[in-house]
Amino acid sequence: MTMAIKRGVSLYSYQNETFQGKMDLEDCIRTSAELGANGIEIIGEQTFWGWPEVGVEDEAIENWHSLIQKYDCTPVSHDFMLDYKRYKGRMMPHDEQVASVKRDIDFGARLGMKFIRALVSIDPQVLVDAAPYAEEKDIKILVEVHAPLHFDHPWIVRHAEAYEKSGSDALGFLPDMGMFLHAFPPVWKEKFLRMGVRQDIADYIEKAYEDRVLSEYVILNVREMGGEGPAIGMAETMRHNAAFEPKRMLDYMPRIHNIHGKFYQMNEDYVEPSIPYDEIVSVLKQGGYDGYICSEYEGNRWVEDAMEPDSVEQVRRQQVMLARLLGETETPALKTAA
Amino acid sequence: MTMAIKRGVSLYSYQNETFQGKMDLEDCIRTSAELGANGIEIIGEQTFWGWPEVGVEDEAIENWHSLIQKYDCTPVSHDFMLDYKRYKGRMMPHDEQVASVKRDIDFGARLGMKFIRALVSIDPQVLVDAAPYAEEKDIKILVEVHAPLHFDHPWIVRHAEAYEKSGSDALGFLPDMGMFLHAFPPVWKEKFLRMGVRQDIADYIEKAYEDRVLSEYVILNVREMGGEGPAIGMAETMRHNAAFEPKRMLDYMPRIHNIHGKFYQMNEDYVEPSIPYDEIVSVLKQGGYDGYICSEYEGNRWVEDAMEPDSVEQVRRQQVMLARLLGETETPALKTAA
Amino acid sequence: MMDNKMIVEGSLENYEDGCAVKGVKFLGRLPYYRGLGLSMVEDIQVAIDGQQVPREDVRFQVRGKTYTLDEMETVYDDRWNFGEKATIIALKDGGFGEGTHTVEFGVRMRVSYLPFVPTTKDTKELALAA
Amino acid sequence: MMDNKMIVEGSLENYEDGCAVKGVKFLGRLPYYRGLGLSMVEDIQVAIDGQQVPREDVRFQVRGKTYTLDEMETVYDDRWNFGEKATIIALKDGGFGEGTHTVEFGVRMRVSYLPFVPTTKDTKELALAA
Ligand SMILES: [Mn+2]
Ligand SMILES: [Mn+2]
Repeated sequence: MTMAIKRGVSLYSYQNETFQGKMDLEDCIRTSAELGANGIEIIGEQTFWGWPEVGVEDEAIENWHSLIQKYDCTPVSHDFMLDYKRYKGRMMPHDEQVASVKRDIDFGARLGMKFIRALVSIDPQVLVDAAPYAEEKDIKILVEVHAPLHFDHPWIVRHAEAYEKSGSDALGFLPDMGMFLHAFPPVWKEKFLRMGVRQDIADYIEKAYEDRVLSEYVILNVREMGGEGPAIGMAETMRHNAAFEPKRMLDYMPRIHNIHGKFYQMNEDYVEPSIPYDEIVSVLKQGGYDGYICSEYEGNRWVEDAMEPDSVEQVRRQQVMLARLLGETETPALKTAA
Repeated sequence: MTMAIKRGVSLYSYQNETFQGKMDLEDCIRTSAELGANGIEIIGEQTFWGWPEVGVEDEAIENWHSLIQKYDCTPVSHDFMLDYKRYKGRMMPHDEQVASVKRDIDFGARLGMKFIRALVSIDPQVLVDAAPYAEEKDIKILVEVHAPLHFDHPWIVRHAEAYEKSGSDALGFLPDMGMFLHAFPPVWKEKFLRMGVRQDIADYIEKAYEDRVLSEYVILNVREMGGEGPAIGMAETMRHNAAFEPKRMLDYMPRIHNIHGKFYQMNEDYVEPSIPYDEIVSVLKQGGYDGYICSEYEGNRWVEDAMEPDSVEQVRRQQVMLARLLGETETPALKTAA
Repeated sequence: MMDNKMIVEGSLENYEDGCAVKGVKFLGRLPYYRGLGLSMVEDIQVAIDGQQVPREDVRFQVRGKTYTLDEMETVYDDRWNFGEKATIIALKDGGFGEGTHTVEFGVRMRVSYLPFVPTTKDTKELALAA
Repeated sequence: MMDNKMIVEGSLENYEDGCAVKGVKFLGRLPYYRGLGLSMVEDIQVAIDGQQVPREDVRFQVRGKTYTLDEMETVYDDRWNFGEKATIIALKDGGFGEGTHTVEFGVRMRVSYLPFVPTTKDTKELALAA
């Protein structure tokens, strides 16, 4: 069976380094390619200065294509934002939102992308109205299903119903694996401890998460334990994250075309302690998924107050894990010194 | 096909009248029986004074059985509470919780019930440990799946896993139809308006609910509209209610043995404007459900500040709707003047 | 729920010890769809004509038994039943005077399955039964 | 995120108009994983040695263009790019004096998809470049 599921990286994963100018676009693409992760996903407004308000020169686009070719990579997705709160105090009108999506379709096409990623809070009708244009440009618009939302949340069901009704194949989903958070991430707990949360409270929240206790109970109990400020904040993360089941992707598989391999930390044993990637990959295989899983490292914000994050090493570890789960024979490795 | 699904009433529905002594136990049973709703469910601590702290005399139990017989009814469920916060400042120990559940199993058995209903916040291990005793007494313990929880919530999944692992058939689920709240209940909106919520804010929340907008966005938008106090309270109802899908019951049907026909209002056209009972009944039929649907009127708390609730008329209307949806030929009616 | 049915109309009387007026009493019901063990009735707040009655001057009486609020905290063998009219006593030497009084009555309940500890209140103008 | 990388080390200088010191300036980055259109940068808060600089005395400068905070509210054709070092100017006739200063720098962003409007802050001790 040809290896259907392919590996990729969202350059979002290197944000700590690119933010500080420690890595440029070529470093990002080369590093990913060396790891055998040839699918390249970007946050358009991160990787290309000027987009969308100022615009992007052709020169920058040509540089992108030359790097893609040089490292034999494949453009996968332009993750766009659609700031419908651009105007203070009033919502961006519907038609203007649709026009904005069309500009991002054009930008995705200029970059050779297959997909553009819409954020989940977008009104489904905006995407339905932009779908014919996407079809013209041979691009699919994928709504990112991201915690606290999940495939059985009414908002996502509403999107799914709108897509079926539209009859367009240019509308789909991009699930973010952070939706399947099966344990309280250790890097989260450690940061909250550094922020002054009492050890017994932090231990209680971690255990309550493991026991799947409803967030509202945890918040009350933390208050009764004398928790304030960051302790309440730590408990409130449970309003925005939960251990939903990977197999719920199966009902939606025909419209799932890309996967965000969200992770907060990869330990030395190549395990993400809070997200069940073994279960995730087996569900994707079972569903016949044949797209990319793009690493999406988001641990930097949880450790940067205490240490300089090493995004490349974290991505390397996840790619080693993914290769193993996908049954690849070779172990991803960096050619040059990290 | 014999009519598998049967109609019943939780006497919880008459709480406005029984609280004020306007109806006694016989009135409740007779009214339900006249409507053809012969399944009788109770909140043990509502219907029987003394339970559990003081205890209940045999005489009260005999009166119950004589009324059940007199009106040809069937005891369905004793909904118990298990106050694990009985001791101020410390949690009731695990073994004591198990012992407490056993006492409620005995009470359910004394009343001839098939089921006892556990509240969803109970630790699943408590129920697993009580299951053998329940089997001895030929009683099933049913956890009520109640908004904001739903069949894909990790807490419910954890219960389901514990039941499968226990191998006991005495553990199951009792879904409350309030979980499938597909529109913002008009009686809720009217009460919040009476509490001083601005009309434009109340209209926005009702529309946002219809659009399935995530609660956190609605709460922010209401604040930005200048909403305070009751307006924030109205928006926060969306943290505890959502329009989950009735068909998600199908995966759990083998362990579903009773249904709470929760409703907030029945209009004159015999429709509950916020809960899709047509969809619900068709899913139950599809799943081969053959238990009771027990009316659970909870609208009194939403109208009692403005008018005296008429629980009997509300229950009558729901029973007419249920009979119609179940394909019964006769229309439920009260023999005596309401 | 049942907020406006907590205070029983027309139930305000002087509370006498022998023939000395030691306060007032009225009938009150628990605003909840079931009864509750007394250890979980965390507080009963009474104010007469806007004057908050100190916690130690409030008494709760059912079926011939009288409790202080602190005593109730560890009562595990009695309960305030569904719809049961308990006698709520507000002690004050000499009572609160004749005529009509504004009675504020609040109950805070520790309900295990609720992610908050609610206090429900009722306020009524009650004429002191002669 | 990027809280501790908002203020660029060693970037504090006097802000001069001709040869008169009119305040201080330093380089600041937007604490966000993408750039943001200027109309959505709701506030830039600067305090020097604990002294809050009034909103109307703060300037934002990128690629040769200088904006007041109020002007930014309706700028739809420019943005603060990802990792871009903007020049943040705090006006004060005569400046803030020599030596090392405590610089507090906060940015409030209106991010469409967030159910709150975050303010992220960084505080650093910066020596005034001679
Ligand atoms: Mn993502
Ligand atoms: Mn129920």
